[in-house]
Amino acid sequence: MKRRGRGIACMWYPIGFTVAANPSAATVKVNEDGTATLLTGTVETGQGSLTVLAQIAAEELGVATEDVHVVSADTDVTPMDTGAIASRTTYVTGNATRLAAEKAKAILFNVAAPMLGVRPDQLEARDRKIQVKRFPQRQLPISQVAHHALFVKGDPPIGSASFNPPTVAMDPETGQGLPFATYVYATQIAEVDVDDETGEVEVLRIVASHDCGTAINPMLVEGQIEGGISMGIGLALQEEILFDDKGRQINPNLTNYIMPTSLDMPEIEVDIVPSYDPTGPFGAKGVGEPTSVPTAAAILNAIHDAVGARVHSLPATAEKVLAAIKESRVQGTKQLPGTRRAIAGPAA
Amino acid sequence: MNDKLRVTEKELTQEALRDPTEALRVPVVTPPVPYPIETLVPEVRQQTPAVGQRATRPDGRLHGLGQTRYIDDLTFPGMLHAKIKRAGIASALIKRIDTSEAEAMPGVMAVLTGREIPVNSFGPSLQDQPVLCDERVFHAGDGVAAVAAVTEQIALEALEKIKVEYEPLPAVLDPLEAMKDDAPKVHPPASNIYSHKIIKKGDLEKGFAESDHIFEARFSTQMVEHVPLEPHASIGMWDSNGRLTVYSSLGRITLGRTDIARTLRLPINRVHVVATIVGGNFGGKNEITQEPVVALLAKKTGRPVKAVYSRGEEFTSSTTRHPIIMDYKTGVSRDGRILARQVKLYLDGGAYCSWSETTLGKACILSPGPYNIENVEAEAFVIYTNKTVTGAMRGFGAPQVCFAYESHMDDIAKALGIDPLEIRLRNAFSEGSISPTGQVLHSVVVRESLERAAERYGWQESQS
Amino acid sequence: MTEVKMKLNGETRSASVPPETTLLKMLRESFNLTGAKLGCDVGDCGACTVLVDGMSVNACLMLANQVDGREVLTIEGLATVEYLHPVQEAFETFASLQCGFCGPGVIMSAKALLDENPDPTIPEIRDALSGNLCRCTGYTKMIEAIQDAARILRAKEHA
Amino acid sequence: MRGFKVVEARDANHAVALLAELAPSVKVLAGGTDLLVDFKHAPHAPEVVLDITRAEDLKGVSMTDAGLRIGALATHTDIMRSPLVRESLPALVDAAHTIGAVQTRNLGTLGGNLVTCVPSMDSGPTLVALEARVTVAGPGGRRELPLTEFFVGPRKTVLKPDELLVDIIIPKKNVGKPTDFLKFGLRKGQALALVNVASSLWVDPKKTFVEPRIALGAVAPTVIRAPEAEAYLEGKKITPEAMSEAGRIAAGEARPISDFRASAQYRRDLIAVLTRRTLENACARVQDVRPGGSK
Repeated sequence: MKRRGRGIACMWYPIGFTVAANPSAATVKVNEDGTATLLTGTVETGQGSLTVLAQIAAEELGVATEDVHVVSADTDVTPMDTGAIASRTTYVTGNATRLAAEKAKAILFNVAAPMLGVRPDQLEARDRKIQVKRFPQRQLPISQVAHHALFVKGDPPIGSASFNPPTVAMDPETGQGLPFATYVYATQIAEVDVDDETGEVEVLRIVASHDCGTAINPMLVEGQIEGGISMGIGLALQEEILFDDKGRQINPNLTNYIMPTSLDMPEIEVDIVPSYDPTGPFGAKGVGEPTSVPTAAAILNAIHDAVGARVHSLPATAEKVLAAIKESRVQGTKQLPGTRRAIAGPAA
Repeated sequence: MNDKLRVTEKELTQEALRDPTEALRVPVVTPPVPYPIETLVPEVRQQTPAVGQRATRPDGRLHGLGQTRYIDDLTFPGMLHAKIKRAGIASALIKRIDTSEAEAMPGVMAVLTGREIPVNSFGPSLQDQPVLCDERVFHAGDGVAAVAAVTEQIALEALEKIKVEYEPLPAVLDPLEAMKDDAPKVHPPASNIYSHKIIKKGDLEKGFAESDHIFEARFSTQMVEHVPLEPHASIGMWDSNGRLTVYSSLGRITLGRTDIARTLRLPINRVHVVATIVGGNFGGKNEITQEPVVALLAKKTGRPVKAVYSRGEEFTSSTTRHPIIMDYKTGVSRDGRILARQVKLYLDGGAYCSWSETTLGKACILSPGPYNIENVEAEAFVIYTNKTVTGAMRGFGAPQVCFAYESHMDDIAKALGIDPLEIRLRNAFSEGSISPTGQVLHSVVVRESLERAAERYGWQESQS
Repeated sequence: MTEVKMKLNGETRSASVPPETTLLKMLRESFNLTGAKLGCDVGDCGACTVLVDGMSVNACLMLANQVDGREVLTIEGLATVEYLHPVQEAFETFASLQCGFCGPGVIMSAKALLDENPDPTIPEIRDALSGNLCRCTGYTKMIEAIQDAARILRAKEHA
Repeated sequence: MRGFKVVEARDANHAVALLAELAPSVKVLAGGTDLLVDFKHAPHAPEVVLDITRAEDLKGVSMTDAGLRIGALATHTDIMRSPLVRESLPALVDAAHTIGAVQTRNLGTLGGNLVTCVPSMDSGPTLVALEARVTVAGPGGRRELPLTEFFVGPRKTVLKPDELLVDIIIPKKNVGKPTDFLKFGLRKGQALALVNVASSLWVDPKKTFVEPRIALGAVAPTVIRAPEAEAYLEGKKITPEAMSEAGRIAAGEARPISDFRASAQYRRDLIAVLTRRTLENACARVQDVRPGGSK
C-alpha cells in the first residue's frame, strides 16, 4: 500500500569562502553609443551568472540589460575573479560589477553635469538617460554623454573595482569569528508516497521557499532552485558511488549511478522570500548551492511521516526504506504512525 | 585493421576530396544561421530597472541552436588527442613504467609520465595531488601516464601497451579506521587526519544538565558525483614565444592558471586560460585535472593537444561529494527549545585534500542548524582514505549536515509531541540572532521561509 | 572505409569514414556538426540525440553506415533562416537550459515528441525526456517550454 | 571503438548465408544498443559485424496461423505502437515501455533483447508467461523452440555462431490471455530491473485460476517460470490470500543474487509483492474471458 507523508526542512547557508579572501574584480566600459561592456573573470557554468551581472551593470548605469555585453573567462582579458564557486558570483562579483559601473557612471556624471548645468551629485541614470533628480525633463541620452566624454572631453567612462567579502578570522580554539559576510535561508517541504511493501519512494511535490536577497532575475533563481532540488532528490534517494573491497568504483557510469531522470522529478513550487541585504548589490545575496541543501532532509522527514521509519544513512534506497519499515514494526510499533492518509496502491 | 593503414587511408581520402567531381564528399561545414534576424529589442526590456527582470539569457539562443562551443567542440589544425592511463589500484608503489611499446605505435606522437612534470603536485589548499603519479598511487582513479596520438582510439589502445609494475600497499578505505593510530598512512608520514575544526559556544555541560530530554543519533551520507553533462575537457597549445594557451572546462580560471603555471614552472604571464562556456560545474570543475598533461604533451609534440574525460573518468578521476558520518547529541527543554547541541563530523576526504578544508569548515559552522542554541560544540575531522578525491560540491557539506540536523529535529519534535513546523519556529534564528561562531546575523528570514513554505504547501490544512 | 550518403538536415551529403565510426563521430568530425554532444558514449545521457527518419536515436549507438540512404536531422537543421523552431524559441524564452550541454539532445527529443503527439500531457513529456539527462534544471522549465511550444505549433496548424 | 569490418545483410536468408561464411568471428548488429556498448568496452574488437538492420523480413508484427508473430528486428517502439499488440497483449506494451528511454526503444529490438540475454531483460517475463516460442535459422534450415529453452544463462542462448533469431511467436491460444507485467527498478526513467515479473491467467466461470503462468526476471541466471506457484494456483479460487501465497511460493522458487544493486533477500521480498500484484492486475484485466481466447 502507498502511504503519503510530508516533511519539512529549513537551512542556512553562507555566501562566499570561509574567512579566506575571495575577491572579484570587474571592469565596466561605456561605449560611445551608451552601450557597455563588462569584463569579468568569472565563468558561465550554466547558472546564468553573466545575465545577472549584465543586469547589475545595467541597473547601475541606467541602461537595459541587453545594452551590456559581458566578456568573461579569459585570463588574458578579464580581471581577477575567485570564480564560479561558493554561491558567490551574484554577491561578490555582483558587488564588484556594481562598483565598477558606479565609477564609470561617475565619469559620465562629471561630463554631463556642466552640460545640464547642475552638480554631478544631482544626477541620476535611468532609461538610457542621465537626468536631473526630480527634474526628469532635464536630461541627456546616455549615448550623447558617453560620446561627449570619449571624444570631446577625452575622459573615457571606464570603471574598475573589486570586492572582497568582509570577514573576521575564527579563533582556532573556539571557532568564534565572523567567517562569512552574509547568509541565506530556506525551507523546503516535500510530499512523498511510500510503498510500504517495496520501500519505493515517490516524491510528488516540493514547495521551496528560498531567500536570495533581491532576486536580480527571478526566472534564473527559479531555475537554480528547480535544478538544486533535482540534485537533492538524487542525494536523498538514489545516488551513490560504490566501491569494492579493494577501493575500486563499482558503478562509474550513468547506467548504474542512479541520478534523477525527468520521470523521477516531482512537481516543484518555487517561492522567493522577499528579502533585502544592504551589503549585496541592490540587496542581492545568492542562491546556487542552498537550493540542494534542504531537499534530502525534507524527503527523509516525509518518509518518516509516511511510514514511521527513520533512515539514518543516505541514500534512502527502497531497500533501506523497507528495512527501516520492517525494523520499526519489530520495535513494537503495532500500527504504522503518521499515516494520516493511506492511499490505494497500484495493485489495489 | 592496422592503425597506420587507417591514418594513411584518411589522408588519401582527403586527397580525393579535392577532386571536383567528388564535391559532395567535402566535409560540410554548414554555415551557422545568422541569428538574431531581428535586431529589435522587446519594448519591455528597454526600460530600466534591469534588476528584477526575467531577462532572457544571452547564451540561451546559442544553446538552443546547438551553436554554443564547449571545449570538445573546438578543433585546431594538427590537433592531437590525449588519454590518461588510470592506476586501477587503490594504493601501491610504482616500481616501473614501461612506455616503449606504446611509443612505437603508429599514430602515437608522445607519451608522458609523472617524472616529466616539472612540479608534480597541485591542489587548492594543500598541494598533495600529483598530476600523474610517479612514485606512489593514492587511489584507483589516479593517472599514471598519458598518451597523445592522432586519434582518440589510437591513444586509448596505446594506454593498453603501457606496462606499469606496482608493489601493492594496504589500502585504507574507511575513514573511522583511517583515524586510528595504527592505520596505514595514505600520505606517509603525514597523519590521515589532515584538517580539524572546532567551534565552542556557551557551556555544553551546563546546557545538557539543564535539558529535560537528551537525544542522540548518528547519521551518515554517501559519496556523490557531480555529473556535469559535459565531461572535463581541455586543449593545450603553445606559441613560439613559449606562451601556453589552455582552453579548459574550468569554473575558476584564476586558480587554474596559478596551478598550471606552478606545475609547469612557468611565469604566470606565460599562461593563458580560456574557459568558454562550461557545461555544468556544481563544484566539480573548480580545480585543474588534466591541463598540465595536455600542456606538456603539446610541448613535446609541437601540436595542439585535446583531452576529454570519459564518463568513467568523470566518476573515478574527478572530485566527488564528501561522505560524512555525523554524531548529534541534543538537549531540549520540555517545550522543545534546544538548550545544547554537540556535533561530531567525520568527513571522508578521499586521497587528496582538494576543497576538503572549505567543506570541513562550512559543514562544521552550519552543523548546529539555523537555530538559536546557547550551548554548542561542533567538531569536525577530515580524513584521508585511498578512495576517489572528495572536493567541492554544491553546498560544501551543508546538504549532509542539514539532513542530520533536520532529521534529528523531527525525531525530537515527534518525541515531544510538537508539530515539526512549530518546533522549528520556536528555535529558528531571527534578525540579530547570534550564530555558533558568535556572529550577529542580519537579513535573517528563516522564519519567513518556514511560514511561507507552510502556507504554500497547506501545512495546517494537511494535518488531520 | 565506408561510404555514407544521406540526407543530412535536408541536403544530400556524403562522407567516407572507417566502418566502426559512430553516427555521432561522423556528424561531429566529418561534418563539423557539433550540436550533438558526447556525454557518456553509451546511450545513457541522450546528449547526442538526433532524428533518423524522424525517430529520435542516440547517435553514439549507431554506426554511421546505418544511416546510409536515410534522413538525419540534427539540431543544426532544426531552425530555418527565417524562424527558430517553436521549441527552440520557447527554450530561450523560459530559460529552459542552463549550462546548455544537454540542450540540443533535449530539443531533438521534444521535436520528435511533438511531431508524434501535438498535445502531450506532462507525464507524456516527462516520458519523452527520460532519455535525456540534465543536471542543471530539474527538467521543470523544459517541460513548461515544451507545453508552450506545443500550443504554438497547434495554433500554427489551425491557422 | 576499435576497428572492424561491416557486412550488410539484405534479408534473413542472406544473413544466414553470410553467417555461415563468417562464423565464428562475426557479431550480429540489430538495434546496437547493447552491442555497440560492448564493443566500446571490449578488450578486442570483432573481426566482422553483420549489419542486419535492413533485413525487412525480420521486422514487423503480424497475426499468423501459429499466433502473434513478432519479427526479431521489431523495435520496442514498434511493439508499443502495434495496434495488434496493444489490443491483444497490452502487457507486452507495458514491458516494452519500461525498457530504456525513447531513443533506445527506437533502436533496440525485441530479438536483440532476447539474444543479449541479460537476466534482467524486460521483454522476457511477459513472453515466458505467454509461453512464447522462437524461430531460429541456421545453415540447416529453421527450427522452433520454446523461449524458455532459448535461454541458457546470463548473456548465453542456444544460438550457435552461425544461427540467427528470426521471430518470436505467441501461440494463438494465448493471444488475448489476461497478462500483467511489473518491473521494479532503482528509478522511474531508464531503469534496470531489480526484479521483473509477469503473470498470465485465465479465469473459469467458477472464478478459479486456469493455466496461471508466472515468469520471474532478474532473480536467476535467466528468466524463469515459477512452476510451484503456478501449480498452487491452478484450479484455486481467486482470493487475495491465494495470490499472496503464490507470491510467497514464487519468492522461494527464485534464485536471486546479492549485488551492489540489491540484496538477494530484498529481491525475494520484491518477487512476493510483484507476483501478487501482477496476479491481481491480470485478474482485473479478465472480463468474461474463457480458455481458448475468445471473448
